[in-house]
Amino acid sequence: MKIHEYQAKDIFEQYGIPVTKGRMARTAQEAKIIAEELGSTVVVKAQVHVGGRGKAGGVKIAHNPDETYSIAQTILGLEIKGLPVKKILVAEAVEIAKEFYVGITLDLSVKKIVFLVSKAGGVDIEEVAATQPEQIIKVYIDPLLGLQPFQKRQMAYALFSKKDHIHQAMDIFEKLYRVFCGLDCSLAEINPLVITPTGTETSTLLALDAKVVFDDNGLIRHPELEALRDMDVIEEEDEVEARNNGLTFIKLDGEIGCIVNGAGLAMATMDIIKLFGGEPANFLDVGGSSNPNKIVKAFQIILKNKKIKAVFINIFGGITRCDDIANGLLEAHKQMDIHVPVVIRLAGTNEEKARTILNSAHFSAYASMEEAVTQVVELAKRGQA
Amino acid sequence: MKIHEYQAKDIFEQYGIPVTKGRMARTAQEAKIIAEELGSTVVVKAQVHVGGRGKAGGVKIAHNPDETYSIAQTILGLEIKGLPVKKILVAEAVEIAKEFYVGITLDLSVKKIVFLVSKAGGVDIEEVAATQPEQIIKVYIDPLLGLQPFQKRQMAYALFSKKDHIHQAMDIFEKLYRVFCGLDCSLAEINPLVITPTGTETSTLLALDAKVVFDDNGLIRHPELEALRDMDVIEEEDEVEARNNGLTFIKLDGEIGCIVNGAGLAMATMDIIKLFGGEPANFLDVGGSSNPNKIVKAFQIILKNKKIKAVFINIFGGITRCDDIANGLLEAHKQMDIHVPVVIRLAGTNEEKARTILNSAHFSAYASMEEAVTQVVELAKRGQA
Amino acid sequence: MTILIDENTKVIVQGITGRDGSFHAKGMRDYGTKIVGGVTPSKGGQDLEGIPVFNTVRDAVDQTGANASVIYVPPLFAVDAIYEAVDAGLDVVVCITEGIPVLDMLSVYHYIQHKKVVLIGGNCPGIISPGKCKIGIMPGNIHKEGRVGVISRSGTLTYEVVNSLTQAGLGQSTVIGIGGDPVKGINYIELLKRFQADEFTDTIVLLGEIGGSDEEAAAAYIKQYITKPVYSFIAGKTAPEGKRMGHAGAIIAGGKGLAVDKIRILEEAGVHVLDRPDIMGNVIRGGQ
Amino acid sequence: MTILIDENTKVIVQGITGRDGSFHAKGMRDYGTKIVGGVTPSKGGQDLEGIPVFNTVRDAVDQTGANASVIYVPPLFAVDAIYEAVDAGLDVVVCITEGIPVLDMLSVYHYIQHKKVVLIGGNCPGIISPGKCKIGIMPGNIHKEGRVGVISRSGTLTYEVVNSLTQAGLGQSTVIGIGGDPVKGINYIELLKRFQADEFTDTIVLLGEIGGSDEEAAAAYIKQYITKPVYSFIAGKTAPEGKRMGHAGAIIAGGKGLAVDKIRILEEAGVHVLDRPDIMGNVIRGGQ
Repeated sequence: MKIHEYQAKDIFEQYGIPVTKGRMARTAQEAKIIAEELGSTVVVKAQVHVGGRGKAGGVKIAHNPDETYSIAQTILGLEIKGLPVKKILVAEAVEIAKEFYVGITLDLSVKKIVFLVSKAGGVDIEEVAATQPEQIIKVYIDPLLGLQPFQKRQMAYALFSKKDHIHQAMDIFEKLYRVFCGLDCSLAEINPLVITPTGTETSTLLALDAKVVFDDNGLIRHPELEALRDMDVIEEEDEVEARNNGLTFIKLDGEIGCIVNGAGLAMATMDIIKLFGGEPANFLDVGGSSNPNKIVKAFQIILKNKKIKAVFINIFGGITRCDDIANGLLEAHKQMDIHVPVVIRLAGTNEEKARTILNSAHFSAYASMEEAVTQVVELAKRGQA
Repeated sequence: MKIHEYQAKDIFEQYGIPVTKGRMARTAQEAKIIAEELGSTVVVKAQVHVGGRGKAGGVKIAHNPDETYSIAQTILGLEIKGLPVKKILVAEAVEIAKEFYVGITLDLSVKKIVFLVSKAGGVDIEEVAATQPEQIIKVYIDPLLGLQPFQKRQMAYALFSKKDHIHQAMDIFEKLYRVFCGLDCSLAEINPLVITPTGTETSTLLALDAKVVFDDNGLIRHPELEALRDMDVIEEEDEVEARNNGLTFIKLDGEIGCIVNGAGLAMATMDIIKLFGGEPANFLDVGGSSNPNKIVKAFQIILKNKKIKAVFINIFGGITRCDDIANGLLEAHKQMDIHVPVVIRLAGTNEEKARTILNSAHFSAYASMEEAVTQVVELAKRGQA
Repeated sequence: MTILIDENTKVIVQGITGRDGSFHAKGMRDYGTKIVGGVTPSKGGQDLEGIPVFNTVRDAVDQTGANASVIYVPPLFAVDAIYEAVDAGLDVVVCITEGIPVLDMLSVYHYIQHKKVVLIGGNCPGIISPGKCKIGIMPGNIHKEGRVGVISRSGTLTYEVVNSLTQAGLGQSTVIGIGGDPVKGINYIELLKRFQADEFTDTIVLLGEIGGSDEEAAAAYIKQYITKPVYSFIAGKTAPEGKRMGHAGAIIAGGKGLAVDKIRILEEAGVHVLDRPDIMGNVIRGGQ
Repeated sequence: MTILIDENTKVIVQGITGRDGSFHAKGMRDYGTKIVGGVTPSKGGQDLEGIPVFNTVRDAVDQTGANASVIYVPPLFAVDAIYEAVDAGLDVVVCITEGIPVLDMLSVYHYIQHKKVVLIGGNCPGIISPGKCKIGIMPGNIHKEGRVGVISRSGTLTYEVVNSLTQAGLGQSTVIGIGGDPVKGINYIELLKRFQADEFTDTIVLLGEIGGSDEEAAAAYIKQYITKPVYSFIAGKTAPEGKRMGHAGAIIAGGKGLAVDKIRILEEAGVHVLDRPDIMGNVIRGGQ
């Protein structure tokens, strides 16, 4: 689960990582008030779940509250990579002497947590990784041992030279690691981590941006994090509804709605539909447990898509029981007007029971995937004609 | 480092392990006041660093404050296995339905922390281990993984049958483990852990006794624990003084005082003295670092022993430098009257420098252990005659 | 014949009194698996249709002589269940549980590296040696004894392929669903090694999907060590990039883990990669 | 010849700018050891009489090609220093530091079990291959090249014995002080194995002391696997029970770890156990 920069910064602050002052705003007026409170030059940053905000005009400096208002208005009117900007972060602007990158993620090839740090901060780190891999220092954490002091030293001495900065950096590494492990993250990133210029005040380290992605499987341990999920993100509305009902749903461009059990079979089903000349309208995995209501919900979600010309139910029962699916289908027919043809293919656990249920309601189901897919592609084409 | 039951119970309480109410007293009058405060039947327990208090009359029940006074007086007059009782614990007496044993220590053969639990509580657990080993359940903790929930279940289900007791026990195991690891213990023990009888109140688990021994090497991480060291323990006075000066000293029965560097060589030196017909008066290891003052201190400590007839300094320099030892010896001669003959044997790091220093002060040192030991045994015998 | 399990494998079910645990305990026993006991803390002393229930795995093992276990407990308790099974000295532990946090599995992965245990899963359908032993949730009736070994990251996709094999008259030696999670117990390579060494396996089917690089690693191993014919299907050719397709592992990030790349690399390693799973049986029969 | 180290071993000193670290760094270099660098955080870029100092072991290894390290840092930092050395891929790590909490060492012990590193210590005098390489704090001048391998839990007692060997004209192949702490890196058995396999070692000296059961374990191994003559001395025959004799390991608890038992068990394994250490050289020379 992705969260926004302003939310990630709140988390950083709770864990004691130094961040710039600021707050989230939904309107230009709110932004102006925040700028007044901060009483300094501010940076206004679009809060959207895509990269490249800066290039798209989503990050701008404002020198006073009035300018903040107008810049906020502009940014709140933007669409970045198809996503409308609904929230902005208004934060104090700070002077920067140098920018660094610090990130923690998982390296699945070695099954370890890995720190990535670089002197090349503030830029696209994947770009750096691709073109100048020697600029990135990787430090692997043994999960049974945890982050060790020597590893913090290794990174701090590689990035910084002043004693103060080295100690601050070691402290930040420790705290970012606590964020990562404490909240079951799959990514915790500071880009850039900056040092402010030496002047009248002491030069210090600050996290100017913050990015945190949670492991979806870890959320069960941190129910409080659900509150951070952005319900404003329009393109995911159906996906959120699906998830709330125990389904995994991803909308695609085609005209054949799919209801399948299991991610692998769901993907394979999409692949075969395409192979047979059709286009899948979605990925939908009803998951392992077989609650008839899930099928009702699945129909509700996929039928919202007006492009759909036919629905394909492909079930190979294991932990999912075919009779539950059949009952769900009948229930869906009762509860709503299913205006497109539905092709059913059933096999596996309680298959015979399911056929009995379906037959008694005058439905029939294929056993062969080939026949079923041929049929659904044919019906979808007829619907389009 | 050993601490008393009352101190261990304080620690248990801080960690949330349920213990009986009570306090330490040094006089019968204090004991009476505590009994008045508790307002119940109390148990008066001698606080000494040896086992078998009960059999020696060091644990008694008192039904009222006056009886507490007289019992306290009796116990404070006792000597248990040679140790005078200077402190007592006055604690509320509770009814006991059943007694259990719970202990955590290290199993050095597998290099793991080990839980020992038994239904045979309240008795000498070493006796149980020797005669009925099947009565003791051992659960080994992988140091990199820590105590796991299943291990707590394993022990709790083995000891208890009621749901409440099982949950309380799992909680106590967890907390005792935190005491053990959090304070660098080498032993953390509850014997007995009791369940109180089911009556009007709920039957509950209580730690009736508490024993904690700290790893001496771990004390450096917990300087606050030094305050728990019992300075009253007379027979260890010299040992404490030695420790405070970086020396390891143990008093023995013989007449040859020993100053040696390294525990292995110190023990070997004692063995050889004995082999040559002498009797060592002490074990004294000046340790690795070679501060001349340590030698002065070593003389101060061993010369307190009036049985001493000769002193043997046996140094094989490694990290210890012989010249530091030589300087220390000269300093000791300056500062005090060394009334017994001193035989010196030096070898190893800076041996030549040391000989130069000693020669200039008209001392000489052997290079051969055999010659030196022969000499010191001879001198000690002469002194006795 | 079979790898890892056989007709003598004695299995306990961790979480036997739960909805899935009890359903599949009976299902496995009906299939013929020696289900010798179950574990649910606080239910020790009860039984599930004659299967004795214990409070701890240690108790169950001591009293039944079990050498394998299957885990049906909620995700936050699964890792403790795995450790308990490993600690009790079991040879094979199958973790069906879906949704285990990946940080928990990192610890498990490293902890078991030098232990004798073979961990299958989590988030997997289990392992079956047709006609001998089924440990997991797969529908037993679609399987048939034979000489094809199947390894898969997916559950239902595996059933599809096994069904196709059986319908084409090709039985299976052992079928293992290794699970769809990014960090899991046993992986392709260790199983390829075992199938290569197993005299009762002639042909290997490796089912993969988008995301991660396990198939690429398997391809490199096949190229170097596997002489038996290997057939494959990789699901997710039509999946869009950057979207999570149900399995935590089935996500394509930064151009890595694409089906097209996996297929190419497997083909370069001499693997026959099919473009649909349901014809696996006929293709292999044709190829033999 | 030698085991574990030789004239090509390149050593870095962790804690080189400390009192003991700098003294012994120079001492080792004077003996002829290839001391290629030192590590003290925040002192990187400085040097100790020409020995370059680095901030991290990784830096030191990258720039000097070191394959061994010796640790002279305070007890609460020693374990981190060990992990740092292991992480940097060193072959031999010698930890001189005394007073490391035993719980810290438990973690170290288990962590290094499946790593290639050989850890010697903590609380040990180190290892020396006379005339080639000295890593530790022992006085180099009492050693002499030769064919006796020495393993010991004690520091100064080892010097006593080595001195006696050298005076009797018997040189040493390698002398290792494994340290007196109850939990340590390499132990008797692994070293007995190496000496048995080393064609340049004829005779083995095993020095022990009261406490623990390492000598008993060594005796069992000797009985089964060691064909070379083994001589021994066990310190602490006169030590009273229940008293800690300096070394954390040298404590007799509950009648276990007594010198008299160790001596008996070693003798039963065919070891020549002497009743004093200072005559070791003459006894072995006489026995040959």
